[in-house]
Amino acid sequence: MTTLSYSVAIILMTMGLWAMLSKKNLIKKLMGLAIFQTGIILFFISMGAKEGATIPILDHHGYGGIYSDDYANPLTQILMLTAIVVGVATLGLGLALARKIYAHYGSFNEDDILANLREPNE
Amino acid sequence: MLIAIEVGLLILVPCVAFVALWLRDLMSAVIVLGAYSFLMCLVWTGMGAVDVAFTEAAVGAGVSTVFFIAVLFNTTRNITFNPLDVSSKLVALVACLGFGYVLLQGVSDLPDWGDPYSPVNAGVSTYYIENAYADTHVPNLVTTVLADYRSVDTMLETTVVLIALLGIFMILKKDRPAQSDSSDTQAHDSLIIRLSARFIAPFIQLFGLYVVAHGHHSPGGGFQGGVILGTGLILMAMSMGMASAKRLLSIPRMIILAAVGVLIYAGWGAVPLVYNGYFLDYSVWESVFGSMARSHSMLIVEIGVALTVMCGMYGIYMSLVSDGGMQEGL
Amino acid sequence: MSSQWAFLAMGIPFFTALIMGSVGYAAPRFMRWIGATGITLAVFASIGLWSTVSTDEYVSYFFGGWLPPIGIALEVDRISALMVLMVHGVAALAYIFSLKALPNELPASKHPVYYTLYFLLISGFVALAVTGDVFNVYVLFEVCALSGYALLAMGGKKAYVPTFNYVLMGSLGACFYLIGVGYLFIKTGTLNMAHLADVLPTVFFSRSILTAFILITVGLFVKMALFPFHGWMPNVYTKAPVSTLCLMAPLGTKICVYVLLRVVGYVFSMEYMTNILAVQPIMMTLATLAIVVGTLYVVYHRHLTRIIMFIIVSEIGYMVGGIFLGQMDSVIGAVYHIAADALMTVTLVMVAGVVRHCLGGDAIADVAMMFRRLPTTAIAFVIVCLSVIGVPPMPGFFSKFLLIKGAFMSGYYGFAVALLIASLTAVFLFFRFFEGYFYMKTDNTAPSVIQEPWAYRIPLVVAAIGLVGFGLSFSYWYGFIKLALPLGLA
Amino acid sequence: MMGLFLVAALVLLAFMGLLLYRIVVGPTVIDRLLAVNVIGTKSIVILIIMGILFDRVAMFIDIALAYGLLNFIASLAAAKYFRKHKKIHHVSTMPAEVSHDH
Repeated sequence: MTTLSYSVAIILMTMGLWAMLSKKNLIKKLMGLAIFQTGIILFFISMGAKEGATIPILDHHGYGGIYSDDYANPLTQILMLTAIVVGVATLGLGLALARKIYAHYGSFNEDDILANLREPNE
Repeated sequence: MLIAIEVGLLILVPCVAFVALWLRDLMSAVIVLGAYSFLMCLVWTGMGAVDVAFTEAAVGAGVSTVFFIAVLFNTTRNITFNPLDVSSKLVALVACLGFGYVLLQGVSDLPDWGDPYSPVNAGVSTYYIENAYADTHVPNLVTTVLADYRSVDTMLETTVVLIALLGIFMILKKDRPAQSDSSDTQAHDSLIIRLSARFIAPFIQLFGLYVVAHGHHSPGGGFQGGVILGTGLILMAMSMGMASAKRLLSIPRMIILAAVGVLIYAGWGAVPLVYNGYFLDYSVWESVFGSMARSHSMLIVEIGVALTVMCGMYGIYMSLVSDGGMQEGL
Repeated sequence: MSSQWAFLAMGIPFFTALIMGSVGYAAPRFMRWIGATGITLAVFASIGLWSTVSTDEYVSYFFGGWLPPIGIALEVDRISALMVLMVHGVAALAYIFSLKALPNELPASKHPVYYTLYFLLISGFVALAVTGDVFNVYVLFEVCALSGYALLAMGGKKAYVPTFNYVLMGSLGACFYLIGVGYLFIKTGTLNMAHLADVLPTVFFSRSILTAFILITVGLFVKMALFPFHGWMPNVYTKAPVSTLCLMAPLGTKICVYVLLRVVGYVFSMEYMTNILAVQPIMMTLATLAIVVGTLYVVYHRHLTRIIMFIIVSEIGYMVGGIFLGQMDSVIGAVYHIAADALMTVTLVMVAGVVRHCLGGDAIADVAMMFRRLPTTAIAFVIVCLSVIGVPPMPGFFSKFLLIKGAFMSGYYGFAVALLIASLTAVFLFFRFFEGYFYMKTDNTAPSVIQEPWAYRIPLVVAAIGLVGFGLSFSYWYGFIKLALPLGLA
Repeated sequence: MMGLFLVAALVLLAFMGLLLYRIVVGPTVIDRLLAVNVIGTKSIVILIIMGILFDRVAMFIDIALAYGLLNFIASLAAAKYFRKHKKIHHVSTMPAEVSHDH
């Protein structure tokens, strides 16, 4: 499970990076970014998992003591909540820019855009 | 016992991600990305991260799919594919191999999955788990750390949503408003959609309010509730048509409300400054609320978060789908 | 009250932005007054912080009253106080400049939103300089980056494609940084910088820490546009509106250099970098290459804005080189140069903006025309050029002197040579502008002198005076910075 | 009893694997949309089963509800998309044949 969860996280990150660098379509690049970010989130969540532990919501109010082994790590989860929200904000901005680029160049394809970009100036 | 399910999901997830990137039709790819998000939520739920799964379900599977579709709606879903282009792939290949190699090198040293005594699980988080209830009287540990111990992170993260709303509005807004207020394109929309959306939307809003208010005791809180509230508004906008949605809540009003949301958060945190306390130190309210001071303060800042996120999601959708003109859309 | 300065320096612009966002649409007339009040108060706060650290050396601020590592803390030492002073100083100049520049570039209906983002960006920069939590740095990176994307995209049609690339590269840099933080976190279980510095020596020889180091430095290099990763920067900056550029170009990359110093110098410690990893040769090669490549492009380009962008690329090389040389003098030189370069860049960008707005272009011929028609701007330009070249009483001289001294002491002669070549190129560049002035064919229509508007003139004059003053007070700053350096410097 | 739930969850997972076939092959985008919707429905069930296995079902109902609601929104958006863009089959991928949808 150690190898599996970390390697899946790394596979996802690499896949996202691949899409961001090699895909020509702007929307596909943004999808690559989204997958990259979920890979990171999986990485953080896997490190905070505890075998046999329950979700980090107390089911009793401290009778008989609260033991940290019983609950999954809340800290990594908070960090990743932040990362998800940041991710969707970035995605929205990227989509808005892609929309504007389409409006001006009539394509999501990087090659077409670059060809268009060079013609009018310089 | 859950591990069997986890293993199955972990094998399935990269396959779906691969398919999403491989498909040469943007619309299909976006839809498959939604499925990928759903599966990812299950993986995280299995690891005990319910709040994260909740957020991802709301944000990843719900709202971002709608954002993608909103952009594709006015553009194209075709991908031009050029099999002869190798040079850029080569650079990407080198970068990815290097990146993957560096990451794998680091993995060999990491502690085992699920080890409760690894540094991450035995470090600071032990304090949170064992003392959070005594400190704050809130059983949801994620909410306590989110809205109290690391509150300033959350404030900045809410600010990020506000920034995205402002930025998208500014990027897409046309300098001159379109002259003709074109007729409501949704007027001849299907009766079933209109009726069912109108029926379901209040329940979504109610559920969103519940998620915000009940975040202390169950998974949920400002972000999740805010996204669900925003989704309810998006549903109304989809079924009633752009013109009525615009009448309901215009974008400038959204921006003001979103800024007010962050202002509620930061303003509540700034009150201690008057007593020369630290920013976001909720203990100054103990004279008013007694031992529940931190709990109630958390609820108030979560309301601020929910307001900003609701307006943020709805405003971003409205800007994207109508191309900034607020005239017609999905 | 003294401890509140640390928060107020980032909080005042933050609240200013929120107030602007809430009332901006209802009362657009008050926007500039709210902004002016906010920026004035912020400058006062940074001066207060500066005077506090002058006596106390160190200020900690605990958000929510939770002590680190449980909560998030701001940790202000003398260097970060200098950075805060730099951010607010530059932001105040840029704000005054934008009062006149912005109406030329954007329709009035976008101004409220623009200024809200503007102030959020300022507060993000300040917070980056003072935060003591490695994850908080990631969130602040995103605050700065997202507001930056929106402000940069306001350059119109041509700005969208470069900005989109910047969105991808910026997110990639932030993601790399975040993964690096993940590797650190998994081995240590803490996110607080001071606590990390305590725990890390026990796991120095782990491969995960090496991975974390690589990922964090690469992420920061992307963010600061160091040479192999600089591709996004010149394009997006040249297409941006001048009023955005005045804020982004001086601060956006410099703050990342300071974060690099914090992470490498204080968290990983200089000892890890020089003795255990021995990455110095690689980093010095990168820094030297950055200077050389930046200089080559400077010679090649013929538009002032573009030239400034590549000056930035090479100056980033100076600072990174100074940090990784690991000598006391070189690190002081790098820190001093961060502040000096911010001041130089903002002046240069303002000059380019004035030339663009008053003379209609920023090619070399237009800049040469400036000497005839815009005397105030021309004087400011001469002063800043002297500083870029490194003429003695100017700040550029002292930082280069310290950097070259450090390079000779640790035996990186190539770096020293690259610095000297960069200076000589700056001389050449300066004369290229002057040449245009002396050999310009004077038409019979004598070009009249244009009066710059007050919003252009005041920041230019203040920046020029500030540059000279910053250079003359060098010995004070040397002593000021020296007390806050990371441990383990020779 | 727990064993039964576990087996049920695993069987559902296996069915998801089958749906992946439809997603990959699916001649039209509608096939894929349907397959994704079925995956969403199965996810809800697996989520509740996970709640049972954690012995904290009450905490998982909220999430399952949110899943259901949001699945609906995404499908509605897709449906509206296809109301405007009637083309279901995706055919052309060669650069020469690019056609803009409007």
